[in-house]
Amino acid sequence: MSFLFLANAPVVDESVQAELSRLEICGMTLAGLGLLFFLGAAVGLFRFPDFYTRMHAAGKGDTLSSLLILLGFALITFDDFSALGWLLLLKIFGIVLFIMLTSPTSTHALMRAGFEDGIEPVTNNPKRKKKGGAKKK
Amino acid sequence: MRKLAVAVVVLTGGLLLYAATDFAAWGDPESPASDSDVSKHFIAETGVDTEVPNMVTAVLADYRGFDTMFETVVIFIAGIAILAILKLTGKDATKTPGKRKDEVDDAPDLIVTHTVRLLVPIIQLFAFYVLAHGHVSPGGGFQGGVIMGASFILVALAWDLPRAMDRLSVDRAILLAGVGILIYAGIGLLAMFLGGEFLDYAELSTIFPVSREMARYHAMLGVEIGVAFTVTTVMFAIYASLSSKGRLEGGL
Amino acid sequence: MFGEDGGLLRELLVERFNYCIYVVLLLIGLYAMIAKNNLIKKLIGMSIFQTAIILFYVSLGVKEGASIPIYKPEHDPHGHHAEDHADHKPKDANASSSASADAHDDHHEVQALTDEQTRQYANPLPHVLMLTAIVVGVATLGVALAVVQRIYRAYGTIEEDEVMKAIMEESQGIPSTKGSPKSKKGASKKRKAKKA
Amino acid sequence: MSGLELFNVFILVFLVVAAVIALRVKDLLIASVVFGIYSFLMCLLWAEMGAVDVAFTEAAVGAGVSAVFLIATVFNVKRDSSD
Repeated sequence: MSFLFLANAPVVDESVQAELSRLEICGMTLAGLGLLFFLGAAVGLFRFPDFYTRMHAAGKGDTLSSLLILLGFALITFDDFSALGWLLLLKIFGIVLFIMLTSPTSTHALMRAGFEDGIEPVTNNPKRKKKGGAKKK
Repeated sequence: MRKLAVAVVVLTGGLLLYAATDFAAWGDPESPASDSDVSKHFIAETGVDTEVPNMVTAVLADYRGFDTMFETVVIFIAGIAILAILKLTGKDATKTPGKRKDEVDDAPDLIVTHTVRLLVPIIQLFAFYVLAHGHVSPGGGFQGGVIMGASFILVALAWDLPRAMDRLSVDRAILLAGVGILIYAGIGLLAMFLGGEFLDYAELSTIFPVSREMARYHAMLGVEIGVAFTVTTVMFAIYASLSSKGRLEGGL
Repeated sequence: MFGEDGGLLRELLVERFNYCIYVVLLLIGLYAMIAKNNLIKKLIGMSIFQTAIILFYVSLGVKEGASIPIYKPEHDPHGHHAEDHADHKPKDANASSSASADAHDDHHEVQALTDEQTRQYANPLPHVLMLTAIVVGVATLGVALAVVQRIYRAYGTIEEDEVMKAIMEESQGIPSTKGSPKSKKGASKKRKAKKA
Repeated sequence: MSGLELFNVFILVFLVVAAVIALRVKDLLIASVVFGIYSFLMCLLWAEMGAVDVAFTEAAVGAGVSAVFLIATVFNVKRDSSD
């Protein structure tokens, strides 16, 4: 299984990467798109006014960008249609599935904890404003 | 106190940095640590002696098996110690502690519980995979055990502690931790009765129809299972005690 | 000390940056263990100290251009052996296993890795030592946290100076039998005041 | 300086930052979470150095279980710290 962990493999020569296959280009585009969404999530985390909108940015941006980057990796590693490539693809899809399940759940749990703690959302509705976000007690 | 701390830190830092200049250069293959006969021997001979491709597992469970056994004992002792420190006894145990103000008494969250219900079997399956596949990929008893214990902790976090304690009560956890060490020591003793030394797994080939190398391979798996038992149960016991102030009820 | 046209500094910061960071982390942990007043902060400092030492050990095991310490398929001395074994085993499993194994050994002439091949793998020994250290570390962290909770139950605080003061008061003026429940009550009162 | 070395240096610097933040914040819950981040960075660093087994253990233990232990304790004692 050591082929999965090429962390210390020597860096690829410049001369080798002469031409990118179509799959690799697709994968890199997806990964770049994921990075863009990460940037958006980070900006949102800093710029949004209250807890809920900030969590919204972090939760959605994180999930989508992780998925995009992982799918990009899957395409990049899957350029030779070998058995090992299929195995790797399967594992990456496992991770994608895991993130799709856990990331929204953790965002939801955090939001709920904040709501029960009585954090008030920023709103224009005067009726909501008076009542506040938490209805605990 | 702060001034004393700064003085000590500066002194130690100076000494360490002074020593750091004498270290071998970063990643030097000729450094004394990498070039010693011991390390070279492990890299060269592990595959011949044990048929295990992952050298770390082989060195952990076979060459340094005695060390690992007592590391497991240390974890077991930690589990017992936490119960001894935190568990309420005598007068305190009988009186029911009042609920604290900040204690969570809401119903468990629907979305979280459903996700956890979906994930826990996968996590436990993955723990078994990590445990069993530790010979050819990163993994082994410690990692698999921690992941397994984490799955129980996840149940306790998503619902509440009693729900997790239904699956694995703390008393049973400590019992199973002992069983893990018994598995480990038992394999060692079996090898001893078969004529070898303590934890000399190769001797097991006299009663099992495998070669000496494969005997070591399979005995390592048995030993890792013992480690996983102890680590799983002790991790959960520590969590259960810590999160409930030793009351083993209510809790986080 | 840091003279000689920055030679020493360069040596430390460029070639041994990992060691520098290990020293810095170790010092951060040490400082926290000595100077921090809060017991949980002390424990976090202890964990940082511990990981710094583990970082040091793992850094020692790194080799330039080396792979992780798991045999590549082409280097595994028993790489094909296992498959052959599986093929042959069903025929006569219990008849003469050791003899057949010996025969295989003759076939494949299992041999250790050469020096050239050995150089391609990172040093596994520090990894092994540190792997157990991590798990034992979390177990000891658990024990320490249990002690912290116990201290909190007894004194109602986890600040070091307040605990020391409570212990001093207990041992001096007030008789010990009365002292502990009194301090406990005071602590719980303080806690209630904070909550309200 | 190759890409991997740059990555290494980045993680090392972030490690020190995370350690300092974990020790400087007054809220112990934040300290626990930042300590989990520190552990995760450490795990990345070890995976990059080729110590995959150690990294795996640290990912399971440091970032997972020990952070939960710390948070469980913080939940049961008080949350704010004097320093």
